[in-house]
Amino acid sequence: MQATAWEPEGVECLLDASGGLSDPAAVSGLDLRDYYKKLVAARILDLKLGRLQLPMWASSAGEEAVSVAVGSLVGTHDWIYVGNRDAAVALTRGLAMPELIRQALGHPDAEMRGRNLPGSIASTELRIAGACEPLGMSLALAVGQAHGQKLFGRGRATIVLFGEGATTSGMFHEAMVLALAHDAPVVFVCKSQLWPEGAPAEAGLLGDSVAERARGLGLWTRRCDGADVLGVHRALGSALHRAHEGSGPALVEVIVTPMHQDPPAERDPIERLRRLLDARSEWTQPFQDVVEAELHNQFDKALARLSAETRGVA
Amino acid sequence: MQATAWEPEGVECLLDASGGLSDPAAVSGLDLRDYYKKLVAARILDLKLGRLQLPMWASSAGEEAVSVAVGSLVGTHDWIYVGNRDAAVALTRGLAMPELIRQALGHPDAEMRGRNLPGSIASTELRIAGACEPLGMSLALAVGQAHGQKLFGRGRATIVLFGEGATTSGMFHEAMVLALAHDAPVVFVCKSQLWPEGAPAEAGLLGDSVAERARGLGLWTRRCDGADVLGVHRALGSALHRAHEGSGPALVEVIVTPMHQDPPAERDPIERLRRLLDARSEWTQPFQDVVEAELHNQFDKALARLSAETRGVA
Amino acid sequence: MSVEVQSSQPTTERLATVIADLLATDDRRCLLGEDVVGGGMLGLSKVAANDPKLRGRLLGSPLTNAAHVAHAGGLALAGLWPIVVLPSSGALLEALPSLRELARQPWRTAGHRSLPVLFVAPDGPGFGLGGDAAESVESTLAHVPGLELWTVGQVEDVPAALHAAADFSQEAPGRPCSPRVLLLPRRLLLGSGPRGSTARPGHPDLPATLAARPELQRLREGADATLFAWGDALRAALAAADACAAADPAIAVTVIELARLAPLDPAPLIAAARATGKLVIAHCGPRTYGLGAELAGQFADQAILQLDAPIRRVCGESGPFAGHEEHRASPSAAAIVDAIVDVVRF
Amino acid sequence: MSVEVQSSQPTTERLATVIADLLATDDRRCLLGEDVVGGGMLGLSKVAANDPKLRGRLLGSPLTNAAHVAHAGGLALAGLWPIVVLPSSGALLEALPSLRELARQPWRTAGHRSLPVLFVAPDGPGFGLGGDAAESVESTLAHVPGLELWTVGQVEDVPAALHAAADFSQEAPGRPCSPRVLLLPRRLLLGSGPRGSTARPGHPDLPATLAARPELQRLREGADATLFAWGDALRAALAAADACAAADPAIAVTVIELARLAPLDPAPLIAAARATGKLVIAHCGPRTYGLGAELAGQFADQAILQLDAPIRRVCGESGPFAGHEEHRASPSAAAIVDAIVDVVRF
Ligand SMILES: Cc1ncc(C[n+]2csc(CCOP(=O)(O)OP(=O)(O)O)c2C)c(N)n1
Ligand SMILES: Cc1ncc(C[n+]2csc(CCOP(=O)(O)OP(=O)(O)O)c2C)c(N)n1
Ligand SMILES: [Mg+2]
Ligand SMILES: [Mg+2]
Repeated sequence: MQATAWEPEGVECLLDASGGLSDPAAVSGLDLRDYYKKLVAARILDLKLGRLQLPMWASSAGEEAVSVAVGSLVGTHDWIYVGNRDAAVALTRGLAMPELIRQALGHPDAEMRGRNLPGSIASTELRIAGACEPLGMSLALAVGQAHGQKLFGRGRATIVLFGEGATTSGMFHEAMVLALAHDAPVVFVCKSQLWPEGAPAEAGLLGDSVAERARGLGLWTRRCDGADVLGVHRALGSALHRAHEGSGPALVEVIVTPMHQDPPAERDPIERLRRLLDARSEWTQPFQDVVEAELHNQFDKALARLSAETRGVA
Repeated sequence: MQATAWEPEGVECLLDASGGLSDPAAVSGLDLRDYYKKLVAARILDLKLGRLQLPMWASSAGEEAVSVAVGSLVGTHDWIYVGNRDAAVALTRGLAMPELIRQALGHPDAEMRGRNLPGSIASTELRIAGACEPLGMSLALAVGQAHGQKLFGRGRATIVLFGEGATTSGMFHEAMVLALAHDAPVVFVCKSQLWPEGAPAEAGLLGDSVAERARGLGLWTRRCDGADVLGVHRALGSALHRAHEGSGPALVEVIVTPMHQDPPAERDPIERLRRLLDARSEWTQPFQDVVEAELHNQFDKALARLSAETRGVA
Repeated sequence: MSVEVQSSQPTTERLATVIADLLATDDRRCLLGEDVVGGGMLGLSKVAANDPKLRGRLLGSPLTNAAHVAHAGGLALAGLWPIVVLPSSGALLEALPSLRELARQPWRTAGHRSLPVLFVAPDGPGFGLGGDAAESVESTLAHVPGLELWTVGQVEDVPAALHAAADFSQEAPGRPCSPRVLLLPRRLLLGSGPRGSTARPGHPDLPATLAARPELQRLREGADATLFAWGDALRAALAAADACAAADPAIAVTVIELARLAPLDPAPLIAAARATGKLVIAHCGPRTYGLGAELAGQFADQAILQLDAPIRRVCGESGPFAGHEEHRASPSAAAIVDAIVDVVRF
Repeated sequence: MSVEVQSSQPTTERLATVIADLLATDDRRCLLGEDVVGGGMLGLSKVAANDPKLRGRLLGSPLTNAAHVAHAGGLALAGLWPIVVLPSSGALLEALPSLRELARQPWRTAGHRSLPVLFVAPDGPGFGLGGDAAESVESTLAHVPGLELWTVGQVEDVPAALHAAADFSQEAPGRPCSPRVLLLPRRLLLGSGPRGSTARPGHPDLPATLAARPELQRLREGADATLFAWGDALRAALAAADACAAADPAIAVTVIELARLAPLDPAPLIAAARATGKLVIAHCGPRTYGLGAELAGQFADQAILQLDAPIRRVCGESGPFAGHEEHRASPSAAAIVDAIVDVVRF
């Protein structure tokens, strides 16, 4: 298959464009059908939330490899600092749908009483911290959280999600510096949005890749392709493993392709894994329909109950 | 000659430890005896200022290669943003000694009415801007100044001096980002202080060299040894030349060796050039004595006159 | 065929015209901000972006926390008159160290360096997003030594306020400019004003220079009480004054709009306070440590002999607020009426 | 052989003992700051650095503009009680966005997350350096929603103030802590206090908990006038009150020290104001938009019936100041005396 302008550079490939797996041993412990279900759930959640016409809403379709890897890989005592397009992290980690919807709607009865930033889903029990207003602020909070975890000696870690736009901020630089100085068990996960025609300078992409810049500071880094769901899972798994082990901070850069830009089908992370499952005869259309319907039902029921409650109150 | 722990790594050498010149053509236009005089003047100025017992005073002995290169190389319309140990820049650029002393003393009759930060010498006419309180702030101002110069299309440039401690600040990162985004004719000059036993993490040295980190962002960079006065002159000259030509920003890192740490003699930038002159029979002790005496006299006279005036007023 | 049916135009469109005109009338001016080249987050550079002669002075910047403000200051030091359009007044708090540095430069250099730079930012409640985007930041910015802080309270005045704030023609050797902030209440940005009244040079509606924009305006005259207000609270203040005038018995209220919040010139405020001795101050944001306290403090010192009622401050509640609670960030007209009645009947 | 000749000890040494004791008494505490491992810029971690049991909780940091404050907040979110020693209160303005974020977290998370973190910073004039190092930042910090802001005005109280501010034992599920700032006037840091009065646990001089440090203290009693002051201005205020008491005829002045500036509890201040109706407020930093304005505003509203003189605010001049001008940043005792005489004779 010929590489298109959509293919990111400098990434290692585990699951290729046609669904071929270069190193099957790398995913030996992973139930791929189950993982696929989570990815589909993430996509449908995005679709359903998008239909709510929320203020400042932005679709995360195309970023599922990140949300699902984060939601699946973190340990119970790890913290995740999310942004505004990471609702699927909470879903994957197990946040109940009614609460997820309440938060998305900014409902006063939600856990955070509607005080989250638009699009940001948090949970104290699941150790998911919501987004902050100043650019890059959650990176520095996450470093402190991770440093604290290390001081308690618990072998726990903190993950923080952000976009390439934050990497021109001073906070990004200072957060990396502090993580290095204190050898904090923090994993920086940068979702770099790339356009085929190249991002404008203002978007925050300067010099070489974010991963390469972070490596220049002394960080352990990986750069991967967001369409390669298994590659993302592997890279994030390694970074988290290092952090849990006390080997210090890491940065994982994932090149994400927004689905609303109509990229070729193989840039869709879900489609790639589908091709692999299909080749192994583990995918059928009815399977797909059931997985999708399940999420649709869950969402619709929760929303209906919430509307009924709200009407009841009013 | 055997390299000691004091020798910085990753630098190109023009004037070696024994005063040997690897590429004489590189300094063909330079009057080395005159340049030596400026270096000695800078050292004596530091000595004299040190005797005034000023608050927050810090010696710049060992950093003369930077001050003299900056003061000699900038064009009339270039701006220099200095720090707190760059008095010799003003001296080299031609600030009158009485005004220099007034500013050092924080005298209300000085051009800036004693409002400079301690140790910082400024001059509107000579286009020297004084230091700022927040870490790294003058870097961002300098980028704006340079960007403005470029918008007027004048082929002018701005130099900003700072230390390795500022490179962990967000301002440093953001200033480089802005300089790159606007292709501003700014030359960042970082004086990196190295101790033989290695700087503490807190001092701001992380990962590899500052120059290498800046290169990772896409900047043109040079790393040089502050003991190698001619190497510093060459690197800064190239950076300024590029900026004047419209080729964009640059960063020159200079590894400076504080003289108060009693390094070996060849780490003294002045001694190195003396060895070269001596080998060429262009240095004699009487020459040295005259150069030193000249600065001593200038300083003492100016100080005496200022004291007389102040007494006269009081 | 075209008839003049559209008598009103969105504020953001009116501002886009002002910005293009400002750039056209002085080529020292340049425009900074996120996506200015693409028209800007609020569309304020749309007109300029379509003008090939102006496009070169639209300077899009990467996202930074603080350096973009210092960068603009550096441009001003180099002789330009930058106008920086910020997405939110919260960005000025985020960049506070830079803003403080710029405002300090004329002092630090004993007047040798001038900083003709203007920062324009949406402020206070209005967009329904809560948090930073519902905060009125003037009480923090008023403490920045050397900063000139302006705001505007009437939707029809917004273009003129921008036009005046971008004027640095008073700059002269020995008379350095201070950096200037113009806060635009978000609700006014969502509003609209008369279409004709744009900022074309020579247009009679517009002040040619800053000097032409008064630091305060008397918007209503009345001998029974004096009401001071600014920014987003002015609308409620005027509604309250009008309700009082229409009440039976009528209460005649003088309404004073403060346009320049810092530096503050207390003398005309004190004179207005003395005239009635019945004083109400209304502003957005929390009352405690709000800027209204300074007015009350001035009056309690300089107008004490004329004071024959408590000085009432009617303000927003203490924040922050969630999006659905934004109304709590500003005083209501009803609360202002109550305060007026209170002090008049005292 | 050793006799107790040394009755006084530099404030910084006394604080170094308090810090070591704070670290020793609760191992959730850790100390952050530049060079804390080497004893710290002001020597405040000298005692702790020499204690092998405590050294591991001294966390030296690289120089950052803002992230160090957020980092400390993250440590607090993880369950620690960080104490951050800053070189200057200006560092809190430099890191304002971080401080605002920390102070907002308990609100943002609807009380689910707690931030038991203390920032300690030298404030106001005293070191003779001018600029940031002569500025009193409380008028800016008081606007940070959710922040607890404390200061101290008497040199002998400084160790107790630190001890109390570092106490977060009131933290409980559903009762989150807010981040706290303790401003230490630079002149007090240069002073000294009684050597015996250190912070050894169980020492009777020290409050065991924050609850034991009152938000305000009545330091002098008098029926003729009420004088409110805090921080560095307190010394001048007490000197002025004593001068008035010694004058002929004597003027008896109640002196109230404000220890907690935010959140502000106006009720006891209003009661003290009503008691005499002759009011003077003294603080460092500029008068315009200073925190004293809020007090005056409260009194002009709630104590109007008892007010029978103008409310006078005696403050510093408007800055910034060069090093040699630092005295202009604080009110003099003489100016306070004049104001007292003025209002009493009014
Ligand atoms: C200084 C500043 N400017 C603008 C914003 C508004 N803003 C918030 S997120 C964001 C986009 C940042 O891009 P990126 O980090 O890539 O985030 P993503 O694309 O994932 O949303 C912007 C412009 C801000 N928070 N701070
Ligand atoms: C956030 C912050 N912390 C501390 C300071 C005080 N400070 C000013 S310069 C400086 C040293 C910075 O090191 P470097 O940049 O290497 O400067 P140099 O060694 O050349 O003085 C420090 C600690 C400051 N200005 N800002
Ligand atoms: Mg992005
Ligand atoms: Mg240094």
